[in-house]
Amino acid sequence: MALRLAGDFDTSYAHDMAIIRNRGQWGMTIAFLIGLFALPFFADGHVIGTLNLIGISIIAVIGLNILLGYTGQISLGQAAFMAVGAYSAAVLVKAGVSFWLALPISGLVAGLVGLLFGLPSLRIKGFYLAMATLSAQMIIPWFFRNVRTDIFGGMPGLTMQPPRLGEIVFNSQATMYFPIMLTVVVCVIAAKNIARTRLGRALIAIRDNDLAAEVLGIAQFSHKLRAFFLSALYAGLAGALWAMYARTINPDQFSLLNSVWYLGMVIVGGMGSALGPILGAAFVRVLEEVTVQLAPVLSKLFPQLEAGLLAALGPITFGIALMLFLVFEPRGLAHRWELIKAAWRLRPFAH
Amino acid sequence: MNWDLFPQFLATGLLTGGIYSLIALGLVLIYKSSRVFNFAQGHLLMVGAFTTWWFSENLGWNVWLAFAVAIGVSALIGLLVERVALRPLIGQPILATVMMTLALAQTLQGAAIIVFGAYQRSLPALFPIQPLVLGDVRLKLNLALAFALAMLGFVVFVFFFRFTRAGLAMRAAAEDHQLAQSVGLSVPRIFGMAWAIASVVATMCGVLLANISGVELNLSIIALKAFPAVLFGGLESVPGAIVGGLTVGVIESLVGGLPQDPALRALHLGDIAPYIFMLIVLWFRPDGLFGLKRIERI
Amino acid sequence: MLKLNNIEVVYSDVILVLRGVSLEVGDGQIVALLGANGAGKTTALKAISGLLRTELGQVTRGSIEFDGARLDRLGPEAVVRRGIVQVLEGRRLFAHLTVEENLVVGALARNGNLRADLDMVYQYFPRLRDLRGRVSGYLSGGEQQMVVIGRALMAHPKLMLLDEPSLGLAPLLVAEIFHVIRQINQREKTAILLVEQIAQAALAIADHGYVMETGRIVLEGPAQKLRDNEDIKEFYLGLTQLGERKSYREVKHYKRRKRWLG
Amino acid sequence: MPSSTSTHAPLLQAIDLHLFFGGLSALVSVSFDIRPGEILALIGPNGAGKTSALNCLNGFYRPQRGKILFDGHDLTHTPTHVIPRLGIARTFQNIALYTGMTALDNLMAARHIHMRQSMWASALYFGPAHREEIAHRRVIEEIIDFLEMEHIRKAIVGALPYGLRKRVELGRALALEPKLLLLDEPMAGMNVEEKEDMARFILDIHERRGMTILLVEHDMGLVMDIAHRVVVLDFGVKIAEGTPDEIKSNPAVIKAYLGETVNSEQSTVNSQQ
Amino acid sequence: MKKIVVLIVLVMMAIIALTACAPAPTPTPVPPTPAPKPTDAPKPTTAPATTAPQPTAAPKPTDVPKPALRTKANPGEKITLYHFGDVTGPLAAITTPLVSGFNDGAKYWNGKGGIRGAEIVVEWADTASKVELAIAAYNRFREKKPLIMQMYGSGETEALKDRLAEDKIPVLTAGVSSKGSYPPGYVFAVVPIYTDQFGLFLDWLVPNWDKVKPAKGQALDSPKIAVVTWDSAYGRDALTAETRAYAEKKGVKIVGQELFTPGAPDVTTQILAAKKAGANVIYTNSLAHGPAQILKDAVSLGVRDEFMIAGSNWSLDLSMLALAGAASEGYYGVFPNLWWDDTTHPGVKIIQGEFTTNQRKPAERSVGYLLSFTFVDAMKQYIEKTIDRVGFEGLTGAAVYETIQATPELKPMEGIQSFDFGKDKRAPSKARIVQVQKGKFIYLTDWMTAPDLKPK
Repeated sequence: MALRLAGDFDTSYAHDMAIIRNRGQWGMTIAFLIGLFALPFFADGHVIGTLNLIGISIIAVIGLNILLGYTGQISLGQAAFMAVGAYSAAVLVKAGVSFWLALPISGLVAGLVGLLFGLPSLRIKGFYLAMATLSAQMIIPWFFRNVRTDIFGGMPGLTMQPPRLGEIVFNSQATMYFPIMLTVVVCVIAAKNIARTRLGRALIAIRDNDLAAEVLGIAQFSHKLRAFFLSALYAGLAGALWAMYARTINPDQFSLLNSVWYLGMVIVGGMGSALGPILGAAFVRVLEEVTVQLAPVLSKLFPQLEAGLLAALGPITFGIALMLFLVFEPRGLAHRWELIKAAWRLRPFAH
Repeated sequence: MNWDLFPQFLATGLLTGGIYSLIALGLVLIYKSSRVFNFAQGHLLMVGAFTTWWFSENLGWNVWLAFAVAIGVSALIGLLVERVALRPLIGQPILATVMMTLALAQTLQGAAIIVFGAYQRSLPALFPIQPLVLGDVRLKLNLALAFALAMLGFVVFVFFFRFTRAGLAMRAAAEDHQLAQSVGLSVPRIFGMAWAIASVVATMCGVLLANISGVELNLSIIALKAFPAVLFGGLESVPGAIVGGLTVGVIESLVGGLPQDPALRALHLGDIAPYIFMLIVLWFRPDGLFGLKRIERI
Repeated sequence: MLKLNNIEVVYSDVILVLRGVSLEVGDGQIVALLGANGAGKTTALKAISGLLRTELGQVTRGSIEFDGARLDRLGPEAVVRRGIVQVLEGRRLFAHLTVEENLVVGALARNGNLRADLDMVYQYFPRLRDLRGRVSGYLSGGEQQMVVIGRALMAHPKLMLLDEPSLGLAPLLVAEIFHVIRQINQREKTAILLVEQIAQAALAIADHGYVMETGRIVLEGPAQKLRDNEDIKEFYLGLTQLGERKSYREVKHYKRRKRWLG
Repeated sequence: MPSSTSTHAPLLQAIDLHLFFGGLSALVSVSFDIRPGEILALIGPNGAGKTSALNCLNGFYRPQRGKILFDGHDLTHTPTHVIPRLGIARTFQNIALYTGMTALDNLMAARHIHMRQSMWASALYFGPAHREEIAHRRVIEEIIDFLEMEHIRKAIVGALPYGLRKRVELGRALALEPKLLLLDEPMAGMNVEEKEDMARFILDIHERRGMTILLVEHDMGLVMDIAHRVVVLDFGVKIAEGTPDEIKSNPAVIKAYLGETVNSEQSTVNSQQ
Repeated sequence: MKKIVVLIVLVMMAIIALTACAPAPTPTPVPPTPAPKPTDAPKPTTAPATTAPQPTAAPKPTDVPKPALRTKANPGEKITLYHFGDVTGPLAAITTPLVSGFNDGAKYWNGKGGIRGAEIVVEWADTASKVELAIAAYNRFREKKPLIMQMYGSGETEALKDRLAEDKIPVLTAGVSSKGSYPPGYVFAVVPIYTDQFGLFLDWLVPNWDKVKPAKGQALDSPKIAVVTWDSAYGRDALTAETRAYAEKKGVKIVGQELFTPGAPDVTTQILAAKKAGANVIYTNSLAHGPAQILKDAVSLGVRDEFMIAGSNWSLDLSMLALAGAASEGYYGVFPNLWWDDTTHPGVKIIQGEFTTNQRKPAERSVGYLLSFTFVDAMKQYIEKTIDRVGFEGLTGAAVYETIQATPELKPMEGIQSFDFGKDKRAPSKARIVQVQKGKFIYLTDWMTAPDLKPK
């Protein structure tokens, strides 16, 4: 865990606490960022489209990770909070607000709704609390489906105009890539910062031993609320970006199944790790993409196969992949990555 | 408000609630014994219904025979699920088991498509399609009989728990795993038994439901109604499952049926009322109405 | 009958709790295992009964033999079938079951005449007969301890592992419980391995005693001898006068020097 | 021994505490004072109510009757998480560390009540949050130094050996900078050498940091050596209070520890070590 | 050991990922048109956001002085038809046979020489009715510049409507919600939109009321309709501002809308509430198990003879007959296509023959198979017409779109369906009323024209 490169000594607390520790790492980080944002100029639209989807998922999953990984609260409502963000953005844009302003506002609105559904955590604990979040997953889409259909468009939902910036219209995968990835980068850094400072420690303390945390001065309730707020805020940002990505949103897009997938991404990636959500979201989305692509390929190779057989690929791969992870790699890809990194550093002295 | 229809909706709600209760019973059985909340209960139900269909339509057996065989098969499925998916997770945090059942739900969905196909099927009628008229109240005979069967199931299970050795062993294991092991009970075997029974209960529900609404993949959705029921009644309580299920059925029916104002009806409140009601109940009784309260000690 | 050979126990692959513990219980004996909180007494019992595995513990070295057969690879229910029952610390009951149901659970692991067994238990604890329909969670501490011991008795064990039966009980009740333990031992010929904090009470009924400290056996001998041992008196009663032993107040200067050197 | 112990007004007063669980009574009319600057030991057989008393003091249990006054505050209705802010910290019998964090973070988490940064500052990190983190890191490093745990600073505490975990937990309580430190069986499960280390830490904390300490402990030798005063509980009832010497010769105490078989040799015990 | 298993699984998944992401082995030859297309470049574009398509400047035969258009395919040339299938989501039961029908249709026409000699290739993607998957699949498809696509779900059609217009890809869709089809874009509905269907039903109901009204019922002097329907975009599309106004104009009272969740075990509450509201007609807009549930519950409540029960086209499927059993007797519906029972019809004959040849299972003998087989022919015909106009070289999505818009009438598979799209017309409007009699759909009327009730 605490391995670091030879010759890299702490000269101050600030240095010890920094994420990026030396010049080499700074170089790599900058190169990575340049590569990240240069990608749309080389890669084809489909790859970029998949990356966009991964980016949006990453944001939602980081949020969920704050609640689940750091605070230890199961939430079955992440997709619903995304819905709040998406609808906020769509309604605001419809009302003439610039999308770029609507994006952070949507995050805040979703955060506040998250706060509302976090309130039961004052009294309800453990699994009962998870079920309280399930009611968020039931109530929020119901709300958008049935209440004030003049504003929220009811069942068919809302259509959002693509955002603009001067002459640029963000309506292609390549253009949308930039706001999405920029938000991802900001969200990743903010989450990392939260995790390593006062709030993050308080949340982990509650996760690891809620009673001891309380006895040592960390107010459980208000911190759980903060976690709910942050988690939903991230979901709201993801939702707003999703509204930009999909342009037509309706309540069916934010189903319980989606929430389950986000949970799956957290597990696969590794709970309570900064890298986990990124790896988890990427892995599950790529897996999904692979199975979706594989079905037609298989149907071409084996035309006698019934269509239904191929159709089972999606749920079965996701289900089995998740099961395998839970049994064999419960700490997720991030943990595996740490081990590989450590092994690499110690090479050739593996033992 | 359609107050004159109140007895009608109350009765309909109770009958539908009976089915919810039975699903809730399956959830309680597993939770009580192994502290696992089974999100795949709805999918077990769907698989059970398809299995019955497969025996009755594909192999041409009598539907009651098919039902009986399917119950046996579903017990095996329950055992298999526990052995393959849940047992490796003993000792892992609650979240892992929750995720496992969610993963299981997906896997069962895929497996059902592979084995049975994604088509809607229909079962030969177990009960005649006929009205049951009691004064002003009109009920579906098949739903009423399904309700009766569900309640009979409850009686059987209560009897099982109270008066059989296996039932006593399950109750004991549910209270304290380590203690149960210390007196020589095999806790893994009891977990397996709980899953087998829950799977059997699910199949019963599945067939009763399928008999009313047909066999299809979406049958699993019905479990979403049982979740508030079981939380409302308390996760560990068999009577809670009955009360919770019936309450959810009644609330859904009354809230959905009573309002007369079209604007109010358009809100489709019946769908969401059980969840709102659950939140309210949990606020005042954080462990449900009949859930066990524990004294926390550090 | 029971023999622990130099066993080592590790929790979660890292935490070493027992280091080289050896002890023996002969046929029909009562053996007392004494030691402070956290010394590893309970862990030793759980290593014997197989319950260690349920807590991610493992016997990594040494062997446990019972009537000549290895026990340390068996699960808890197999150990019970061989005739060893552990009575867990803290009067753990199936709190929502009635007294009689609790007793019956004790006999579930084997087949036998329930009625006769229940009668036997009620003979040792007549009070339980009156309470048999009561939900056990609402009993008093002493009654609960009776249920717990009675439940273990229902399995007809050859060896009973008792973990702190006196915990939180009034002196009078402790005496009663220990009296019954003695009786059980004599009438049913059940061997007993008794973990206890009240050294005097335990040694009064025991044939043999062991003293544990931080995962090791530090003292052993016939009960009579241990009872007269001054160390026992000092460490387990703590009532010795100051002076002979170095005081914790004085320790620190010595320690400080030692650190300096290290 | 400090001579000041008897003159000052008590730092904490527990008055007539009653605590029940269901029908079982854990504390029955228990009263005691803790005087500023003293080490008070709370002893008694297992299950006597010592931990319950501690749990009342830091607001984890609410006594059904009675009152707890601390430094001018009535703790009886103070929310649990506010009590540490008033100056009470504790350790736990079964070690309640944040097992997933490093030792350093465990201690930093205890600085929570002394830190001010908001959620937004945390997320931004650069600026105020950064400065605050460094300032508190300095305080923590002093404690780490004091308890001699530099080498385990960045180890995940869940994987540390028992003795070290106990030490981290003590450090975490110190990081709160409390006026009153409650220690629940700090020596349980330790060997003689570890006990000696721990005893020295406790005495140093008392002397150098001037903290008042309430100690629950089973090891009589230790209690008699380092406590100024001792309170004895049995069955939730206070049966004795006094200096170690008084307690040692108190017949009620001897009886509580020995059950029925009070040994007449007891009074004539002479150590021959 | 455990770890090794995991590693192997991971490696295998990685390999699958790599192989699946590799370019498809049969790349569709893109017509070598040098025409500049500003929206294709994967760069920040400056194209305005268009919701309504602009009339494209497709070369009209008269404008282009090319003497010889290539109307015959080069050897080995292929044309790919793209479609989405939801085979795992909530619509799976209906849409699974669609994939089979589509494949068999393509195979059949390839046996007949393909599209002007070009082999028809089918590419489909499962969307599981998840919009993110639909968008991802669409992104994949659009890279290959499809000439025409087929979609099924209302949700994905609505979500992609603007994109299709931007990318100029025409689409035939079976998800015919009014919002997906209008305002006019590149989306063409294959049956009358749900609002129009409801209007057509009213057109027929009012003059025939005395003949078809229920036996007992309440206030039988005029039809009083309760819409008992699925709680979904699809289910709620029957009752809009336009259809309410139209009903009022026709003197038909809409007494209420009762919603139920797909798969609900009991709709008696809804039926009784409808009865309470004074309804004597129940209309539903749901897939087959919706009406099956309503019919069975009406029978089991003993109120079947108090209601006339009818529904829109997708409710009329074999599975409805199977699920409802005897209770289906007397159910009415709006029927915009022919049916398997029209055994003498040449188109149906062909499809029945192919169905048997390909050894399809009885469960697939649904409306899905029949129609998707037909869609292939429709696409083929539209493409052929386009080739006639602009040649293989001019074959683009925009050109096919122009053709569809400019073809006043097309009768695929000898008229199993009938398409009459136009400049502002995005859905056909011809349908008949059928009734279930002895487990068969019996035509009660000749072809009728639906009123235009698209959203304003």
